[in-house]
Amino acid sequence: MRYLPLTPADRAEMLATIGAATIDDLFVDVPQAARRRDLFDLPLHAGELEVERELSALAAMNRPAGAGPFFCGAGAYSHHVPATVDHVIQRSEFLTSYTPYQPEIAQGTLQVLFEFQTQVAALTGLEVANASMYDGSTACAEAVMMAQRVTRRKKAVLSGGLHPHYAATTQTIAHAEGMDIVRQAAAIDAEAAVLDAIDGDTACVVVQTPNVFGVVTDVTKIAEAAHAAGALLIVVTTEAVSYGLLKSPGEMGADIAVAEGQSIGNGLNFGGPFVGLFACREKLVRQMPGRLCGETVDADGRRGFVLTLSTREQHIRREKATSNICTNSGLCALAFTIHLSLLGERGLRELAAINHAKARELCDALAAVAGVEVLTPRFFNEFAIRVKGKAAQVVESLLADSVVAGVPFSRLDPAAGLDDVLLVAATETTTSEHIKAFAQALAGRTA
Amino acid sequence: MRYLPLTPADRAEMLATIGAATIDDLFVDVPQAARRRDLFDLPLHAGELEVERELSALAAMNRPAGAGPFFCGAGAYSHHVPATVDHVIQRSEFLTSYTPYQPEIAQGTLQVLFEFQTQVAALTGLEVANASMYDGSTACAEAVMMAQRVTRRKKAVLSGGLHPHYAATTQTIAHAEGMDIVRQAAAIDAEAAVLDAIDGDTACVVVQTPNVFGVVTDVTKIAEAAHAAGALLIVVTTEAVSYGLLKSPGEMGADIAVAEGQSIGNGLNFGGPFVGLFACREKLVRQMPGRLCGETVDADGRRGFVLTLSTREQHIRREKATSNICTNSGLCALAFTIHLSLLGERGLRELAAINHAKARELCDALAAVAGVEVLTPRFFNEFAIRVKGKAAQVVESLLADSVVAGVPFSRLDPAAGLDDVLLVAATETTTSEHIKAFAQALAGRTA
Amino acid sequence: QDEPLIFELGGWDKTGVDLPAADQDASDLGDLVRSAPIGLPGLSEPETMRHYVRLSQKNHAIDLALYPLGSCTMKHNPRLNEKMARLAGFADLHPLAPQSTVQGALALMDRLAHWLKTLTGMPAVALSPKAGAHGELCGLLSIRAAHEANGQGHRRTVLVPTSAHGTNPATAAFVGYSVVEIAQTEDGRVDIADLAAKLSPDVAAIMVTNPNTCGLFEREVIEIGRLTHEAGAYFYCDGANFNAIVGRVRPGDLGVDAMHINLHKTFSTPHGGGGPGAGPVVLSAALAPFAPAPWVVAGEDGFELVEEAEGEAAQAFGRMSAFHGQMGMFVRAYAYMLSHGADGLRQVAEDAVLNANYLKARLSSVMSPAFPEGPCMHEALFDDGWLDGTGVTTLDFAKAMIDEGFHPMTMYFPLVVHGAMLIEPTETEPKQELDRFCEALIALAGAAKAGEVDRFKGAPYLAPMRRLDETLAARKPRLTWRSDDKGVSPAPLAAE
Amino acid sequence: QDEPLIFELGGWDKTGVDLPAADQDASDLGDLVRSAPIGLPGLSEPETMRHYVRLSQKNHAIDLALYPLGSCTMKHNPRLNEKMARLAGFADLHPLAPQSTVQGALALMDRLAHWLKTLTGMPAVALSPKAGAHGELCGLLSIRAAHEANGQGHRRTVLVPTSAHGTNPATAAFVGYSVVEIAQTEDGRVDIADLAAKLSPDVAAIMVTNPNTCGLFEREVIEIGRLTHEAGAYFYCDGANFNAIVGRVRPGDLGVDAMHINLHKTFSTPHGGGGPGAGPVVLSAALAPFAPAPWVVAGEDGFELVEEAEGEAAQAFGRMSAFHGQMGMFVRAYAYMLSHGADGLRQVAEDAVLNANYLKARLSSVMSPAFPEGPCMHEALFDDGWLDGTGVTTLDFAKAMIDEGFHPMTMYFPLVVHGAMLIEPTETEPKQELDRFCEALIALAGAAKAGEVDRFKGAPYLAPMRRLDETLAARKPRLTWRSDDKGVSPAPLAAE
Repeated sequence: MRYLPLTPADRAEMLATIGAATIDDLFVDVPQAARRRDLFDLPLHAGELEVERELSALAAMNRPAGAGPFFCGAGAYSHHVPATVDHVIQRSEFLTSYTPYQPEIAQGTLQVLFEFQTQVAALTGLEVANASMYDGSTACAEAVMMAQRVTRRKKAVLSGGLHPHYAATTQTIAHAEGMDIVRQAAAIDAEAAVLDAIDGDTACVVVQTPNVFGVVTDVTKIAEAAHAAGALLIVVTTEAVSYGLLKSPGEMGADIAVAEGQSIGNGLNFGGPFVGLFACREKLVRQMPGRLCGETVDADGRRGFVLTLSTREQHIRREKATSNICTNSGLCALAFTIHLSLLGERGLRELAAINHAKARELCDALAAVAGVEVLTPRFFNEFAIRVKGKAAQVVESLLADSVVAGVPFSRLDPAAGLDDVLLVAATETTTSEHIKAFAQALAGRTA
Repeated sequence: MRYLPLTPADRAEMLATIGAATIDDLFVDVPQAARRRDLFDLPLHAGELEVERELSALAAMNRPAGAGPFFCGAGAYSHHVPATVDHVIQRSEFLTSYTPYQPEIAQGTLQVLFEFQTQVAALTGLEVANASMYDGSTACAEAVMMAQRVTRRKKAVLSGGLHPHYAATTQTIAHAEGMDIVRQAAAIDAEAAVLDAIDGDTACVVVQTPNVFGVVTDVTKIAEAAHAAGALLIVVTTEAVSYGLLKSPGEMGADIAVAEGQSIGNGLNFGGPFVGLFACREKLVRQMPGRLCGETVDADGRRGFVLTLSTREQHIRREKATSNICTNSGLCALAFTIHLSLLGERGLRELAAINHAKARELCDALAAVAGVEVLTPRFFNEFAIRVKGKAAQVVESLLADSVVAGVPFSRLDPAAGLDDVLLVAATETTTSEHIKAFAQALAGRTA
Repeated sequence: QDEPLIFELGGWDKTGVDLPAADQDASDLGDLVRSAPIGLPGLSEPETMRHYVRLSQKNHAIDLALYPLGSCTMKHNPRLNEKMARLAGFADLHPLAPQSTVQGALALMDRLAHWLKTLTGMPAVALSPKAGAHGELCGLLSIRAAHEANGQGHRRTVLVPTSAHGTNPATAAFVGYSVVEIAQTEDGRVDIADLAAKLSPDVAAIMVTNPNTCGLFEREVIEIGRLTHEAGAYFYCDGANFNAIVGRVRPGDLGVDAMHINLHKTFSTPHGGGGPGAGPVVLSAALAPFAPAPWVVAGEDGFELVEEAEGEAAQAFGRMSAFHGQMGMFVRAYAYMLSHGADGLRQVAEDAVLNANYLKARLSSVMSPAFPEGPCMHEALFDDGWLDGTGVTTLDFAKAMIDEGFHPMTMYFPLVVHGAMLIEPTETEPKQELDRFCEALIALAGAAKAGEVDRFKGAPYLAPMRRLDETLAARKPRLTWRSDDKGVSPAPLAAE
Repeated sequence: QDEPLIFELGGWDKTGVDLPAADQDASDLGDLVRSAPIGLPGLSEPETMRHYVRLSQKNHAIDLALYPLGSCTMKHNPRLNEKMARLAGFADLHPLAPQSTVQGALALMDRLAHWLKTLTGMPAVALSPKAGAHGELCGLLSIRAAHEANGQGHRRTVLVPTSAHGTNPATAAFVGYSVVEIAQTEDGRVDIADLAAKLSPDVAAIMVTNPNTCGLFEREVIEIGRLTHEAGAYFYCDGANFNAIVGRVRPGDLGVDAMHINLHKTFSTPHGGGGPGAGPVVLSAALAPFAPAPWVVAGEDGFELVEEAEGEAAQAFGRMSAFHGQMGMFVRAYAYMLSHGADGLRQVAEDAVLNANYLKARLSSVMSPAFPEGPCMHEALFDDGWLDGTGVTTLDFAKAMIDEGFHPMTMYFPLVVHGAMLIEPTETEPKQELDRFCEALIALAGAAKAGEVDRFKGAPYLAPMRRLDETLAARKPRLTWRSDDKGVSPAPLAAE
């Protein structure tokens, strides 16, 4: 087997050194009843060519986002990632290294994490950021639990504009920890309702901008209300490219900002791996979940980086840890950081402007289709439309025209009663031809 | 522009340091008449996404060998290359380094070349090998010219079994140097005719095995005849995998062996880049063309490797060099060496056995088709068949069945009068389904 | 050589991408638009490449030498798997694309699930957890949901051996359970008597790692399961060490109710400097109804991804994350499984255990094994008894290993062994590399015993950096670059 | 750390691939089958990966730091180009596949040809040459074919300046021409008077590099062309330095008849430790009919690859190699061209020249420029006059640069300048890197002048190896590993 270097001669020699007669002697502690003598009922080993053929055949049964007009967003976005990013993350030294527990031989990973933290802090307008979470949704859940630790209160108010899967994830995980989750009803302009729910028991309010319907909101007033009640404001963003155009959460008064970072540096990957961004005010840092990289010096006084504040973490603190996270999204964070280093401020702003412009072009085209109503007043690169009939059926029927029209809101929240709402997104990968094809197909169906 | 790091501010500052007012001041030596002030009539710069789209569209207009039943060989073979090979050759340190002129910081490349030379010598059964040539055909031409230097004779006899493009390349290049090239007529079993052409003026005879029709020949007798006449025997191989099964050129008395190394580690690439193998008897080494890597020690006595015997080469020897070669196929040689390190003796023998077995399976299937005559008596993984009508038309018509049937001999040598001869090859990538599809399609056409 | 941070390279006005110009006038976003500069430097592509390639060379990696981190299973990461995960049909798939356009992806998830269930002998698997700890969370949430459904919601305690991974108690606490430790026997296993004593009606679950973190197989595992079930609790198994038994032992045959599988350990998806991982959880029949959404079901017209718990499946406890799990890791793990097959995976366990026992045998001449009697499984555990009186600590010894070109083993874990050194070679190490490692360690041990203390206290000398001051980092945390660090400040973008 | 050779790793019976078993009984090959062992070691995949990754780290590379080899144009190699060249539609195409199945490949060749012709102002291009020297051969063969067709077959001399690349005289000799050198003026250019004197009726061609290898533009190039044509000879231009003028100057406007273009220099296809390159040759109207087969023509039904010279094209002089050229390099170069566009390519030349002049200006304070007057083009040439009396040679100085983390410049070339040091930064170097380089060189120069001879004579100290004994290597060449090298001998394969 090509991955196993030991030869039969090696094995014999090693058993002799150990003083064992057969390999079975090394498994003596396994109860007899549990020893499987036969091979499992699975295929035998296969060569690289055969494996490649099987997986290529499976891959060929899927339609990639880049194959044609494609308008799905709702928390995952089809962006172009420069070839440099994927090249660098595949370098052995990044790909096949572990969590940097030995900083003297892990400065590559550590310095990248320090750059990542700084970039995330800059994007969110907050002082500190951690070294990544699994994804945006779990980062959201962690933020809510962090608010409980900070405020010692149990109630969390989730806006109806929060991505339903984020709300469900938060509910699942934070509820487990004993929190009281108030999830507001889904609505295009849900943010107004949040104010009414804030009271003296509230640990945090969670608001998303752009929200799941694409609405961009100035959350300054919500921040003020939360702070007045002694609660924290958590701002969620599912499209990190929007940071290039919109006011940052920090600027609007957020205490914690979490986001899905996939859009920068990472592919769609059918939903994972992604990379969660997590930033907060500096005074809250010791209640943060996840890994942190900090600056220090070595024995010669040279600047270097280490994992730090690990007394918050499970491997030191065990049941008193701020989170149970161990493995995170290091390589995805690296991809994020490389892509953002390439973009820089100028590139990110340009990219955001293009995304916004494409979405406006798409909006104009769809608004012109009879029977379509644009629901989102102010958007970045995604908005909601009302279609005739069920959005899910519209999406299915447009596949015949090779158009993947977007995400029916009912798929995210079947109980919301918004079956005629379709979420559509555009990015820099959207062409005018794609937009025309969509509008035509939709008009054809409506007609 | 993403590849150009200088900012306008950098440029201004640098011009000031230089003492130039504008960039044009640095181009003052260009005659006025030749200064182009306007941009050339070509598109302006494009982003990565746009370039990727244009090239992907071009690529999509081609049918890759791996897309279905495919039987072309004739000097280029569709083999499976392990993913490890392509991963390693893309490492910055190999990909973006130059010819190893500074051995202290090029031991990676140099040790690989030393391994490559040793592998090539082992495969060909000769004592020394160089660090690669452009491809098999130019290696063949270089070998013929080397024979002239060694023997101080001008006549080279090229067997009619030599790949016509190799013969043409040799004729073009060696004729330029004033050699007298005797190219024998193409024939399935052409090797016998070679003996008659050897005389006291002969510098070398060039024989290919397996030859262009796939015939495997024991060239021992030709070697004896050549040596008796004071000539050298050059043995050409276009399918390097055959070394895993067949007697080596050295074993059969060759003085120089050249081969196309593409089959090991390298893709088809529409014909280039490929990698030429070149080996010879040790006593001839100082007349060898191309780069050589040799073992030595450093100032601390540690073993290391350097380019050596460079007094043969153009950058030292100028018009008296053994060859004009400078750039060669370093990265392709690296790919060859990695793939062969993975294969090892065991893997290469297995791979060769599979290739041979697939070709026998193909042969049996085609021989059973009415109207098909198998012409090649003893073959490795490729053989010639006679079809009804023109082979070129057969190939065209079978495309409708998604079968790429092979290479019509007329494409290689239109004047040979072998228009009904089709060369077909099988490799480990050929499946029984491919073979059945071919036989059925051929039978369907013949019927 | 020091590598500057990107923030120190002066690229406040640069970019390494070329994008078409966008019309910005038609936007109605008004004052929702950011005004202040973000403070992000940009680099041209050549500068970016060089910066990160230079940084990479400061890392140790599996591809460079042995990386024997106990409990981490740092094995070879095949590049075939990387290539497969990058096929557009997997890498460029949107998680919410219409299901008819992602049938190959759903089929792959179904096949992966089949392999995981077969290898573990368990009837169900939840694929969505994104890492081991996330899988533990999923497992405990399933257990809690089952208890609640069965009127046992009052059970609030989880028993955890003292040798457990930190994630075990952390996860249990996260789910709101109180954690009670189980004692360990002299021979490094769960103390059955203590377990039996603590298995009260308040216990929701036990969390046991098997093979355990001492590298030993829990001989009494079947009894542990029996006692647990008898007490009405569930048996959660931490699957971090599944590599030792894959293909030879099925956790389902040991009485396990839930176990996460670190695809980034046993099934070789690369650890990437800290992730991403993937932690699917296999579940017993008792727990199977309490898996989280979403899951894949095979229907007549192909596969369906069930994203909302409805009808029969309404016992699902919720959702672990926004989408369906770490598809990129699934592809890699499945490619790894197909490559090995039933025969290769069994060989994996055998060679992993053989390699560990070989190291244990060779190193026992100079170091003190924590549990000298009997074989270890896939990792060999030493204590620091052999360093007594040398003035050299486990940490010092580990840092000196860096100078020999190796990554240190896991140190000071498990906590039950003083100055623990936990060495896991994995099955992808050749004997030559193990010998080279043993010889280096034997020589180092000799140096320690010969009193060459400086060689250890000052180590590493030959790494990209000398020993780093972790205390300083924690005392006054500097977690982001600030413009006053080096007197550099971001300038606003110049007009183009 | 020393890395063993694969032959020393003991893998005589191993393999790192898994292949299905093949039936060997039915073969009729008899004694054509190899009997003796080949002597090839095999390694498992993890061992292979580690061996070559370790080796790679012993290399300097563009991606690590400046690589200022004069006349080599070591610029950034964009990874987009690597990605494009690996599209199955290019990488997995057989050169003899039916032409209807490779129309995209032929279209790409046609578009590449269009760009090359437009950028050079020449009407024709032969794409098949595989490297610069192969392109020179192609160019001279075209010239010879043209002379023969015009009854000028008696012309047997080629004029080459003393500063030429070694490939120029080597190629001319290869084609059977005798080489006569042209003198150089004090200011580093072709001596027109000497050229005029030597332009006899026996001269077939001149071979001039422009910008020349002193980094200078041949001011009198138009006169050189005029004189050459007047004498009935052709003007071959070595295009190695095209990077200095691309987008600003067309060789066709300078009177050039043939010029090879190193795609691996100007158009950034990676040099790969020694190749592969690609050396298409542009041709003037006079030489266009004498291009080698094959070539692409656009027809009504798509593109046709003409592989045999027939009919009108029968003046083609033959074939340069088995197939159609370096397609893999064509894809990369075309991607590079599209990325830059007309504007970017012009900027390439400007920034390349700016960077070189900046280095020249900064380094002139401590080193002696060979031609101090006027600007240089894309490379700056120094002689070793400034080292007089220091006891440090050009070679010593170069080796000391290695200790500073840089690759040395080209040394002792061109031959016309004593102890030459030819520095070519390329346009992809940022100013910061140039400054770092200048500061290192200025400090080194100071050390040399301060008499710190050991620092140079013993250099490099910090590289993976100390200075290597090239004389020993050449005196008793050891070109392959032999089993007696280390007392290791290949064993025959064991039965499985």
